[in-house]
Amino acid sequence: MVQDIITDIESETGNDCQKIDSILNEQVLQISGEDLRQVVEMLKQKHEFHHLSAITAQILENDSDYVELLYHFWKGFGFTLLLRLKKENPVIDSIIDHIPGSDFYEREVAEMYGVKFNFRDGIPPLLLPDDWVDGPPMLTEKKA
Amino acid sequence: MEKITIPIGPQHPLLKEPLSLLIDIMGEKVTGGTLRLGYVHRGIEKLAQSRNYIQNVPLIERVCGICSQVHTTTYCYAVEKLLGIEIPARAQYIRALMCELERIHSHLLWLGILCKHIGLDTIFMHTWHDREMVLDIMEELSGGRVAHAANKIGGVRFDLDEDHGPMVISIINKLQGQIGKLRDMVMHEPTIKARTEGVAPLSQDDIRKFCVVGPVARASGVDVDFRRDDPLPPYDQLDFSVVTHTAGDAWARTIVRVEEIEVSMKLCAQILQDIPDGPIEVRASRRVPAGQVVVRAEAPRGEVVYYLRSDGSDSPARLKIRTPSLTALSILPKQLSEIQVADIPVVVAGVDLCIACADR
Amino acid sequence: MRNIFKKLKIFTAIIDAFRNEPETIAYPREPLVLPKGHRGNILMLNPEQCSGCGLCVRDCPANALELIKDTRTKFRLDYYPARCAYCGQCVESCRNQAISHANNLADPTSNPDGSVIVLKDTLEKENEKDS
Amino acid sequence: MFIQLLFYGFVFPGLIFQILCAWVFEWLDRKLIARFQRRVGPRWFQPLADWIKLISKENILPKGSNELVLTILPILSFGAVLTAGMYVPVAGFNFFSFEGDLIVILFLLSIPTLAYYLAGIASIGIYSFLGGSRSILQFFSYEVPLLLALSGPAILAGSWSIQNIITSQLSKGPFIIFQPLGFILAVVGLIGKLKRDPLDIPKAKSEVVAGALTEYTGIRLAFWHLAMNVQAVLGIFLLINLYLSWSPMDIPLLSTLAFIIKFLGLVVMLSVISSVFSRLRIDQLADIGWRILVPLALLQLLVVIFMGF
Repeated sequence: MVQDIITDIESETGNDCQKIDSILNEQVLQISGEDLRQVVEMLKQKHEFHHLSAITAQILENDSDYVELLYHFWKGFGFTLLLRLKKENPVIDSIIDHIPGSDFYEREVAEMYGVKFNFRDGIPPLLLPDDWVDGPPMLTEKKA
Repeated sequence: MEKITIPIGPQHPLLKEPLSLLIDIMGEKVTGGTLRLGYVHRGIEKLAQSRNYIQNVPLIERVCGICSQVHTTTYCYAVEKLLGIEIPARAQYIRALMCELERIHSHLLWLGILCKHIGLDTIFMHTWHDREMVLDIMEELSGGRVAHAANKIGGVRFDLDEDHGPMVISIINKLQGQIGKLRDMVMHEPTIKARTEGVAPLSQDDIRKFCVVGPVARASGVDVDFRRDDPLPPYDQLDFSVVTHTAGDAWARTIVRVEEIEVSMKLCAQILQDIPDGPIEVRASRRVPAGQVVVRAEAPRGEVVYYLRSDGSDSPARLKIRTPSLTALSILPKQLSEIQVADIPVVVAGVDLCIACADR
Repeated sequence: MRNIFKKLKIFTAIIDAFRNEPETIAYPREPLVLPKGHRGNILMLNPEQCSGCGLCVRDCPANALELIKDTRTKFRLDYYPARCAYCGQCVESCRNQAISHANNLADPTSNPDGSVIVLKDTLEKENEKDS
Repeated sequence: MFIQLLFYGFVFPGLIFQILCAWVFEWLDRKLIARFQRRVGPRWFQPLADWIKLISKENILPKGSNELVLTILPILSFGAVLTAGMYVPVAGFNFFSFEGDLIVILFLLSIPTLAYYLAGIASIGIYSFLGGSRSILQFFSYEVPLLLALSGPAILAGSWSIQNIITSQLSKGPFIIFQPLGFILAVVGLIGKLKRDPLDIPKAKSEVVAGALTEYTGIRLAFWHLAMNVQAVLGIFLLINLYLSWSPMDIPLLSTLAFIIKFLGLVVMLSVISSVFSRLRIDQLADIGWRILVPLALLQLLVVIFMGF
């Protein structure tokens, strides 16, 4: 099953797609950031991954130059896409037209981690106050 | 006719929790709306990173004021998975019992709120009286009405003694009679049906697109229930049915939830019958080995997702919580069009919002 | 006909409710009966059991407990009821069963002893002996 | 003579009697609804306590609202219902009867609804505006069937004086026997007039907060509440006089007792109705009002007219 997805992704994008065993109970595939829209469209059309459970953003302690994005899909079993973005200027394509339910997830990631989503400029803040100036809260070093 | 924008929230009698809805109306017709969250954003995800795993259990319990048990159950399960331990079967059953009781009380609460918003305070008070019986069970068992503090990493905090089983069974039997009456009241009262039928229907396609979960999805005919499809133990050993409906409107959501209450009551009886003897906890280390885990569970409102990453210390490196209310909120602006002003309460109450959950 | 009877269910429900005693109580005038296991204020029933290990302080999610430690046997354990979330983690963490919950309706603002309750104090006694 | 008029105006059937009745009605209503909902309910002095609390509260109006209009409106509606109260016979006591007083009372009792509408327009809040416009929409739905229904007893008695209608009933029997439909329609109309559940559309809490009274506080709100409750009491008195005015023996004490029992019975009826139905939508109300209630009222009127011959 996962092997099919890997071959499909590689034939679709022409880039490498790695299987990573980072999450205990899920299949994780690492793709590059530019391919996201293509991959999501393909997954939706060909493999019927409709349900996006969540988008997790995080910064790894040992490799803090990157913002890691995890797209958790579900179709009877969990399946995760992993992307790595440069922390200085994290930009990623929005998938809101393929999966409209990703709207709030993307906005949350954008506010909390400062990730920019293409095609989604000028969206009002969802969780933070309108006059928030301190930058993305999850990137600050302040102790909670 | 002039277009007016009415603000519903952050403070409004319709909302029990702060949420800002800006609704455009023309006369009595609603043409659209936008929403804004964040009034109860407590930064729990960030806060969790600076506390140890044990301190996080009471913190996670406060993500939601209604479905607190399922949040700690999911969190504890995630930590136990990373620790590589499996809790005793008795503890699993006690957790499931609390989850099911919580589902009953959450759905009863929802039913009461819906009836209150459409001006039927009698059924509101009667359902909340019945809900109080469930809360009494939970308080008797765990010591708290909504903040149960029943779970700990490696098991549960309390054991069922020989009096508890019959006490729960007798209250559940009494409740079953009450719910039967309530069901008749709700199903056959003409004005409830007149107010909810055909209001803001969602098709299966909408549900799929917006990744909506829980009773709202099941009312539209999407047969998804994480108790069955991706079960945490002991749900894989329990026998229950998943309630679905096809209409997708507020009336279908009412029916689905009322029937789920009955399924949950049967599940409670089943759990109390099947519960094995044995210990209720295993020793868990304070330090959690490095690793990542994703756990999904079925809360009363739908799927909760916990992503947990540990770096080997005694506090989590990243804890991501996705609550079902977030998906319900994302489809709310779509539902708030082509309805009447008087339908706003039905729509907003109908998707069963928990703003504290969505804000975290 | 049966359908009409079902439609009248709400009438029978309100008549039943009217005939029976109300389920609520007039609270300040009538006493509240709490279930057995209700978690109220934190108490130290067996102060001699407390060894001052500080496990409760480390696990408290609300920083409601404070341990001022001088030596191994000289310490003071303070409890701030207004910060307490009544989660029972300290009771759970304590290995000697020194801390427990009172079965009362916790009301942190009406505490006559002020905002701090001293659960165990061996500091002052020692100091008194010294002076 | 002057003392007597003062007594009529301020004690019975004027100010004090009506306010007392209003508080008794409010307490009974709240207590009954509480008991239907398995609650304990308020103690007997609660309406008075609430009123005193309200008049002692700070009196705030939002900036930009028309203070003069918003102050006059509650006084106007309170005055209108008190005036109407002078002409409504209570337990056979009637001091200012004249031919056509029924029409005057109905006119006076519709003033609070119009004042409510104006309060909604004069406040600057958006909920007040919505509540006010809803109240006028509702007014058009219930007022026509109510007037048609209430003209039934007048036609049957051949007079527009309430006293004559009462005396006519003493010989013929209570009019509820001849026009049960008219009585039901009058009750529905009264519920609409009082904005009670299930027709509390103008002040539906979950939709428009408190309707036109959202921006009101303090003593102005207290007078609004009092006006509403006195209006409710007068409506019930009117129903008793027009439909139920009959007692087996012509003893004053007994007829007073019968009047009190009828009053309590109607209060129970209103409380039951308000606790078993959910609120209707405004389009549903307009639908029911014009498609069902008005034809039924016309039918009742036809029956009454044929009975008269």
